[in-house]
Amino acid sequence: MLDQTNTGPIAQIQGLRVEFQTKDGPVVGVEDVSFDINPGETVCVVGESGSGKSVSSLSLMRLVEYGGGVIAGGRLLFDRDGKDQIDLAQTSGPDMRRIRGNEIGMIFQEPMTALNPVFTVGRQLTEGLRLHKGMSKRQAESRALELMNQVRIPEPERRLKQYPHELSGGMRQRVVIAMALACEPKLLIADEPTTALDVTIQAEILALMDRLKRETGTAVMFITHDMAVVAQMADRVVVMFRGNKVEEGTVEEIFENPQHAYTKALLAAVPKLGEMTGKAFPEPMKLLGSEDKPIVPIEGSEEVLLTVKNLTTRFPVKGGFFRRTVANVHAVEDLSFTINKGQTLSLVGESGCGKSTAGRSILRLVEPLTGEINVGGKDIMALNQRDLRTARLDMQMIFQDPFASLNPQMPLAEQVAEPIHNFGTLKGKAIDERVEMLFDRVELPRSFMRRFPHELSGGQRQRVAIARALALNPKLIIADEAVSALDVSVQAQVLNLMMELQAELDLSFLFISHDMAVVERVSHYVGVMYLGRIVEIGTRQQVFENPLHAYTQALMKAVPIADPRKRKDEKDLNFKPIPSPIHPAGYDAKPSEYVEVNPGHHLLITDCGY
Amino acid sequence: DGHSGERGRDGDVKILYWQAPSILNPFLSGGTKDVEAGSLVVEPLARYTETGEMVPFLVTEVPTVANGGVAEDLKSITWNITPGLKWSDGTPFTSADVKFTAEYCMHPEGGCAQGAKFQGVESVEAIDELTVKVTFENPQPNPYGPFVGGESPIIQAAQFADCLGAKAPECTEANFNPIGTGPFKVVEFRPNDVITMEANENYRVEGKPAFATLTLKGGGDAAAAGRAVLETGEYDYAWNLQLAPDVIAKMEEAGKGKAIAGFGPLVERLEMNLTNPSPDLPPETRATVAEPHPFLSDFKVRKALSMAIDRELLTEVGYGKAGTPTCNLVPAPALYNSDNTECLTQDIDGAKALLDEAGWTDSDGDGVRDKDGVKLAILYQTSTNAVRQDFQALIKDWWSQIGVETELRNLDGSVFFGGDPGSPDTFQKFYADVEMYANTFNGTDPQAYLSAYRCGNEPKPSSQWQGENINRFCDPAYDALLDELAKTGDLDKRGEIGRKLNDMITKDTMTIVPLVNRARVSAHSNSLGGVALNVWDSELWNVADWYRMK
Amino acid sequence: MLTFTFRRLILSIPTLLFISFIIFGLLQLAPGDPMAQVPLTVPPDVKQKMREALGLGAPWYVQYYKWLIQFFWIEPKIFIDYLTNTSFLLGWLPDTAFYQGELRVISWQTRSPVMDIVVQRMPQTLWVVGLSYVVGIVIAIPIGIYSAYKHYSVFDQAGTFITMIGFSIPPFFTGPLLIVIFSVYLGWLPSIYDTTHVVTDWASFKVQIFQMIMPVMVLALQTTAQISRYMRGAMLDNLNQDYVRTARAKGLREGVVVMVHVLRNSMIPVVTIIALGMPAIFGGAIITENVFKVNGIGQLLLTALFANDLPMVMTLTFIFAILIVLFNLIADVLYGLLDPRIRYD
Amino acid sequence: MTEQAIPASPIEADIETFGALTDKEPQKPPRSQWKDIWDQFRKHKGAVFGGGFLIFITLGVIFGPWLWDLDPKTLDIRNKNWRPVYTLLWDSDAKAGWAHPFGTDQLGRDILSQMIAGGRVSMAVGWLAMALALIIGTAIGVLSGYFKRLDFWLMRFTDLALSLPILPLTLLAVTLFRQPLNSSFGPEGGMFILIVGIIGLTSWMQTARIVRGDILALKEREFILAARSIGTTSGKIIRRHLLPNVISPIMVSATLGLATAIITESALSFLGVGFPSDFPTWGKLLADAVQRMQDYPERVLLPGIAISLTVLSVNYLGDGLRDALDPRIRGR
Ligand SMILES: Nc1ncnc2c1ncn2[C@@H]1O[C@H](COP(=O)(O)OP(=O)(O)OP(=O)(O)O)[C@@H](O)[C@H]1O
Ligand SMILES: Nc1ncnc2c1ncn2[C@@H]1O[C@H](COP(=O)(O)OP(=O)(O)OP(=O)(O)O)[C@@H](O)[C@H]1O
Ligand SMILES: [Mg+2]
Ligand SMILES: [Mg+2]
Repeated sequence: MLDQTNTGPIAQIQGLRVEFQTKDGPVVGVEDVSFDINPGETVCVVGESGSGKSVSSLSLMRLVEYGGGVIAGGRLLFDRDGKDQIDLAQTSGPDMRRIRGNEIGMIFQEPMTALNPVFTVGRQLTEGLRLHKGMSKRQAESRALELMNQVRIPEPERRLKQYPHELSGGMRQRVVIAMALACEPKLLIADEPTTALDVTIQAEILALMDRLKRETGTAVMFITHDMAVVAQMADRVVVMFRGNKVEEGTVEEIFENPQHAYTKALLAAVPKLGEMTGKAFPEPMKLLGSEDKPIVPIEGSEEVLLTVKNLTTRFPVKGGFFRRTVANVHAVEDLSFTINKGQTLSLVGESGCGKSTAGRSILRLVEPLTGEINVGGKDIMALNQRDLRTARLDMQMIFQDPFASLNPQMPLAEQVAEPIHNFGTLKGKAIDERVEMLFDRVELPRSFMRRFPHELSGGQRQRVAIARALALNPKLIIADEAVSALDVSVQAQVLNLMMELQAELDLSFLFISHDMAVVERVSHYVGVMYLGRIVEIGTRQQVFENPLHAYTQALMKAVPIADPRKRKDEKDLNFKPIPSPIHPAGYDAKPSEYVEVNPGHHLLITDCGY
Repeated sequence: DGHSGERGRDGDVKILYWQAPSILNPFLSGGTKDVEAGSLVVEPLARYTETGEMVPFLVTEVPTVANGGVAEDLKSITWNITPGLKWSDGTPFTSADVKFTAEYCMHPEGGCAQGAKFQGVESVEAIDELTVKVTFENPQPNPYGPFVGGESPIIQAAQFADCLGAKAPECTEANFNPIGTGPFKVVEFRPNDVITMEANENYRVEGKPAFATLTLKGGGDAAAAGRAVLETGEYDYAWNLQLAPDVIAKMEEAGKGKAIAGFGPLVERLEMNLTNPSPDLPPETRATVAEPHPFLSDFKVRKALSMAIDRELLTEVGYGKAGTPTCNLVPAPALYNSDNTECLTQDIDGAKALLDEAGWTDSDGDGVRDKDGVKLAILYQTSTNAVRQDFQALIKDWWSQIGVETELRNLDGSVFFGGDPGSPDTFQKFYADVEMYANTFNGTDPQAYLSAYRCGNEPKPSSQWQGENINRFCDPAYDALLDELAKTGDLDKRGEIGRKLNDMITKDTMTIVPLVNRARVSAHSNSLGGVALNVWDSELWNVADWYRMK
Repeated sequence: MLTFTFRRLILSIPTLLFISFIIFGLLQLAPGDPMAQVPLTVPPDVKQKMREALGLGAPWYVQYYKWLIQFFWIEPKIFIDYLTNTSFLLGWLPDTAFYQGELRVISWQTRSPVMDIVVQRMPQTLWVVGLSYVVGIVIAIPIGIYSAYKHYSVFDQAGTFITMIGFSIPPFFTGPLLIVIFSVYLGWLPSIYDTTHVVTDWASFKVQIFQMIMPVMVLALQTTAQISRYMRGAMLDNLNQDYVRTARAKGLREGVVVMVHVLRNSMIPVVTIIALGMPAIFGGAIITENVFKVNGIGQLLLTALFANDLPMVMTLTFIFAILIVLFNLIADVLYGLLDPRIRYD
Repeated sequence: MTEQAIPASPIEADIETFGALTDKEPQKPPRSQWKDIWDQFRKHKGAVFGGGFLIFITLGVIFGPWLWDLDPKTLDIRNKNWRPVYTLLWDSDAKAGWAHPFGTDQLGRDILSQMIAGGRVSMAVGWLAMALALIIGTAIGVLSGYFKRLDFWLMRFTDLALSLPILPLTLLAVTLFRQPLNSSFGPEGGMFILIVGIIGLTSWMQTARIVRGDILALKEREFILAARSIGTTSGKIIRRHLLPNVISPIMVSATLGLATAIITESALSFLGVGFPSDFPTWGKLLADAVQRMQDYPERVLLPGIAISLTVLSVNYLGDGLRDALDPRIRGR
């Protein structure tokens, strides 16, 4: 690995301090951070959201200035060609431009927005090459092709001519990586490159980066808040907390012998796949700071609350001159399951497999085509719009994105009280009391009631969303990726909260997620979805300890494990891209047939496209 | 100094009309702008000079009883065309063209705008190539209607032969480029925009016109037109500058040109409504003779309203040199101008006294006089126009001083003067108490003008609100006098009757309250010579005599 | 995209028919009389005859039907004849001679076909109003870009200030003001636009430029004020996007980042707004045309209105409606073309 | 490696780690939302200036007649064509004086009182027409953005409205409605309602388009779905969730709308279809004075400046309000 002649660190961050000028005076983004990056090494920077990870990396690129930040102190030494070290904090604009993209490459968090939507992939890829390497258009294009092959994008010639939106998220992220690697930088900064991606794609991207690092010998500064990813990638780890570095060490040291309390808390919050092996019922996590609470498994009951039978939801694709339905998106195809009172059924699967649609169909927020939905004896499919509204008293939903699911213009208390107002279940002061109670219940301080969503952190917002869902005392909550967007530590809190509430209020959850570790933590039953169908369903133990379907097995394999000694190899991963769920109008979808392998453990035997 | 010389020696002359001509055939549009633009090309047999005198144009002399051109019984007139006249296309001008013109305009489906000129014509005969005889149904003391003045020029029979009656509007080419005998011929006509003309090489007078080309541009507003002639000197002649006197005076200061005024019988007046325009009345009787006006039917009220007005001041504010205060409906020609000057001095106190005497007092102390529950509250309407609005403001002020309340209203001219029987806002419907506008008559004879105030000629529902007796005036004595006028051929006698009629409708009854005798104001650049502003005929009547001063 | 365009085109036909009906109805109901400009000296019975000669006696549905036939059937025939006969584009085709002398839409004022006048008026309107639109846009876009880039700077503040003033001052004030300054006091520019002027050489071109400066500037002021606001807004939206950071991370110069990456994205909404403003060009600018005597479509409409020339008003308004519907469609299509994320169908 | 400041005790760090769970700060007295808005608003200097000027001018036109009690319609022909007092600064012979600080017009009417009276009308027309246009535009925009079925027809209706000619429409409205309006509101009131109505009814289209676009985008946001899932009815979704979020484009439309309304009114007067002649408005004062611009520049400048400053201050006020009403910006 260390076959480089120069052994000094390639970049040294010394006492970095970054301030932002805001209307209310200066805000400190990074207080005091120092660490080195050696050639050919992967340094992972971890920490909760807002701890200054991005700001540090952007400072190294001198991009913070564009966001209104100022490097108020410290040195950013960068080693150019092994000869001279320069302080990036003092470098002039033109020099900085020569370094950016050329000697330091950067990968950004959001593959969906990091690419310019109106230029082709090829154009964006060749731009840096032509600028820094002085290549002609032709040369740059052939180099771009090479890069596309390097990041394993199928049909690279065609892709180069496509626009970003025509590519899937994983492919886009590969393009961003290719762009960062284009000029063969000596240092690659990756700011949460996989956070927005599916497990399977994440696994692929991580493996890809690992391979590229080995092949090209670039040093990598890898930013993430996911400890499992750290375990997979890092040589060394820097832990940040509130703008400061709190701990640094090799990956083994950090995982096996964390020193700082924060690191410990962080590690405790990470759900690890396989932790629940052998346990019949889900139980809250043991978190630092709440050790004194006893951990009680949640049993639930055997009484059936929700029955879904042969649920099918399709979205018509209109086209042609008369705007007739020319095709259908088969989002959910012949789905059947039940949920018991006080228990959790999880649906897992890759992005686009129809999980959200399934959840929404149950509430009839999208109209299912056929099927039966029965909640507590009420036939949901038979209701008219008015009765449906009343029926929703019993079923509530929590959405994935806590930023998007709250109205930015409304104070929180009002948003929590809104369902109560809607149904008039309570009147006058009773409403206020109920809202206060709900805030207490989700452990939010009452002073937050007057705040607006943007004044809260992601975890806090999700608590508000939970409080809103609880406002009507529902029997069933559909949690659609309710914790996916949250920091690990916050995620753990929210998960624990949900489980506590379940135990206390006898709630049933339909838990939708793509994170296997989380699912393992919370579920009584698990259904694995692929292309609109459940390919395997059973109790958590059955599915996790004895995955039978090929897809389930592949999924399990992709999950990164928060243990640096169990790294995955790219060779193990073998994913086919999901085929299109769009079928022409007359297409006849075959019904799903299952075998019951064990009592309650069903396996799809008909073709599901995998 | 450029007075004489060869044709076309002075290059280009530029004329600005702020209302753009839309057609050059005066028989299809009564609009002044169109008639005057047309007069550059087509000419009548005889026309009036700037003094109102009739001169022969295409004929050897003006026919009169004295020279035998007009029959003794006043029932026919014979015109002798000047020999050797040519149309601008080189073909000879004959009596057939004259006869055709009459046919064209008298065609019942043609919608001829000058139909009034041919009223009472029984036949038009071409006696020979150069002689035309017009025969009337009744004796005509004034037989100079057809073929006299800018409004009834002669058009070429050959060109318009297929354009008779309902086909008239389809002859776009002919209507835009009429062939004429005038000093200019059309090169390009852009409707409502600009006309380019060049000198007519077949024009009958040697060495005229002095200008080789003529541009007549239309559009904009009077102020801009005045500016272009008086201040920037871009144009040579600007038509009809309806502007406040101080504005014109200021423009003249620039020294590029001067404004000229010509007085005719155009009188700005107040019309008193003798019928009740109250909206509470049913539409069949509202503003008709069936319902007399609650207070304007009282002569003393009308008289008081007139007395309260300071006509000198109005003139000064609104027209300056371009107006003289008048008390007459027919202030010109001099023959018909009555010596009625009583109204020229404002007498507020007299007006008050008159109202007191008539029993109109402010009994409820609200500053407005009343009697028997009827308040002197007047709705005073006119068309939208800056000067008229100033007049309204001033008159409202004076009337308020004598205890009369006034509500002002101004209406868009196209609605106010448009005779749409469906609109409540036309001047004929007179759904107001007082109206203000200007009116005049064509030529020098006021007979038709004065005949408007005959009993029964008032606009009413049964006549689709058409009719010229706007005030709904009715006096059998007046009608009898009119009949006498129609039978009188002697000019002095006619003048006497005319003055009497004028007094009856103004001074004696105050049905019409004249304010200002308005002049036509136009402007020409200092370098343009030969301009003689004519209010009796087209302003461009003598364009052949215009020349460039050197 | 093609089906989308085609579909919308077909659907716009009933829309336009409906619009034409509404406009016709409104004009029928509106007061006013084509005889208003005939002097009061013309007696009422003569006026009545003139009115009848214009076909005013017929019931409204007959008038409407006649207009529909004339506008949708006869005028297109003439247009095709023109194309195959005289136009240099398709002149090589055999002369179609569809037009058999049927009655066309005739203006009451001029007694000539409305379309001929419209065609005659188009050049000056397009020259002046169109050029002012172009000038306005050309000025507005850099102002918008720079204001957004230097958000809250002195330039931005001053730009806001001046554009808002430009927006709030009516052209009937700026027009005469410019005339007084440049024509009366300085004598540099003509105050009256010569529509017959033909550009043949450099000198006549200069004359043309001189006579266009003032009307173009007066109109451009309004365009600039609006477009620069939109441009600024769009730029502000895009400057904070992630892809801008990506572009910077590639080491691109600021100029390239802003003028290529940000600008291209910001132009998408602005271009459609520009397209939506296009019909106004063809509609002319009533007050400005009047002030400078650029007798274009706007002035034509105004005179027609005041003369109650219904066929003319009806036709002009309806052409305007067609343009609005058409440019709405064009704006939608442009949006789809410029933004690769949007695909109709 | 440099030394990092490590929190004193692990326990403290733990508490901080899960700080979200407990109240960090002592309970602050409840903040009023309106106070927040006011605080944010105050920070925007332009907005404060704009608001201040607007209040000044509004109060001026409302209470002006008591302070300056000359009647704008009184003619004083002997004292016509006075210059504003400031001309005395350089021309001591000028016909000017404190009796008419802004001078008099060609009929001797006091210009200051005309400005005050004209301001009343212009401001009222501007505000009301703008409000009317906003209400219609927002309603149509929201309906067509929210209800897919209405979209097509409402947008075609917008096309129709866009292509209607304002001038004949005005004439038509004047004929049809003047009489009934006059009899119930008086001649000036009736005309006022007509003008406001016409300007409002012909200028809502831009707002409708913009609002529709924004609603279409907002509708896809998850909080709308969330609102539906908690049983919020369509009406409430529109009122509580959609409208507050389109405030910003509405504000922009409002700013431009006020300017357009004031100017359209003056253009109507200029073309002669507006208010009665003795009923001053800023636009009409300006239009009437254009003819005498060279001799009496103040007569165009004064109303011109009044219009511009009003529009400008509304613009700044709109900017400030938009910032203040948006809790995301307010929080910063
Ligand atoms: N443009 C900015 N203006 C003001 N404050 C900022 C700005 N950018 C970042 N900050 C502040 O700097 C601190 C560090 O932010 P940073 O983006 O580095 O967090 P992070 O660790 O990357 O979090 P995440 O995991 O959410 O990406 C935060 O408190 C944030 O509020
Ligand atoms: N409103 C819609 N119209 C058309 N197609 C839709 C619609 N909503 C979802 N789809 C399609 O249905 C399929 C399933 O979507 P769904 O959102 O249920 O997936 P998911 O499993 O929740 O994915 P993710 O993990 O990304 O949320 C996808 O192919 C999606 O493109
Ligand atoms: Mg970050
Ligand atoms: Mg989903």
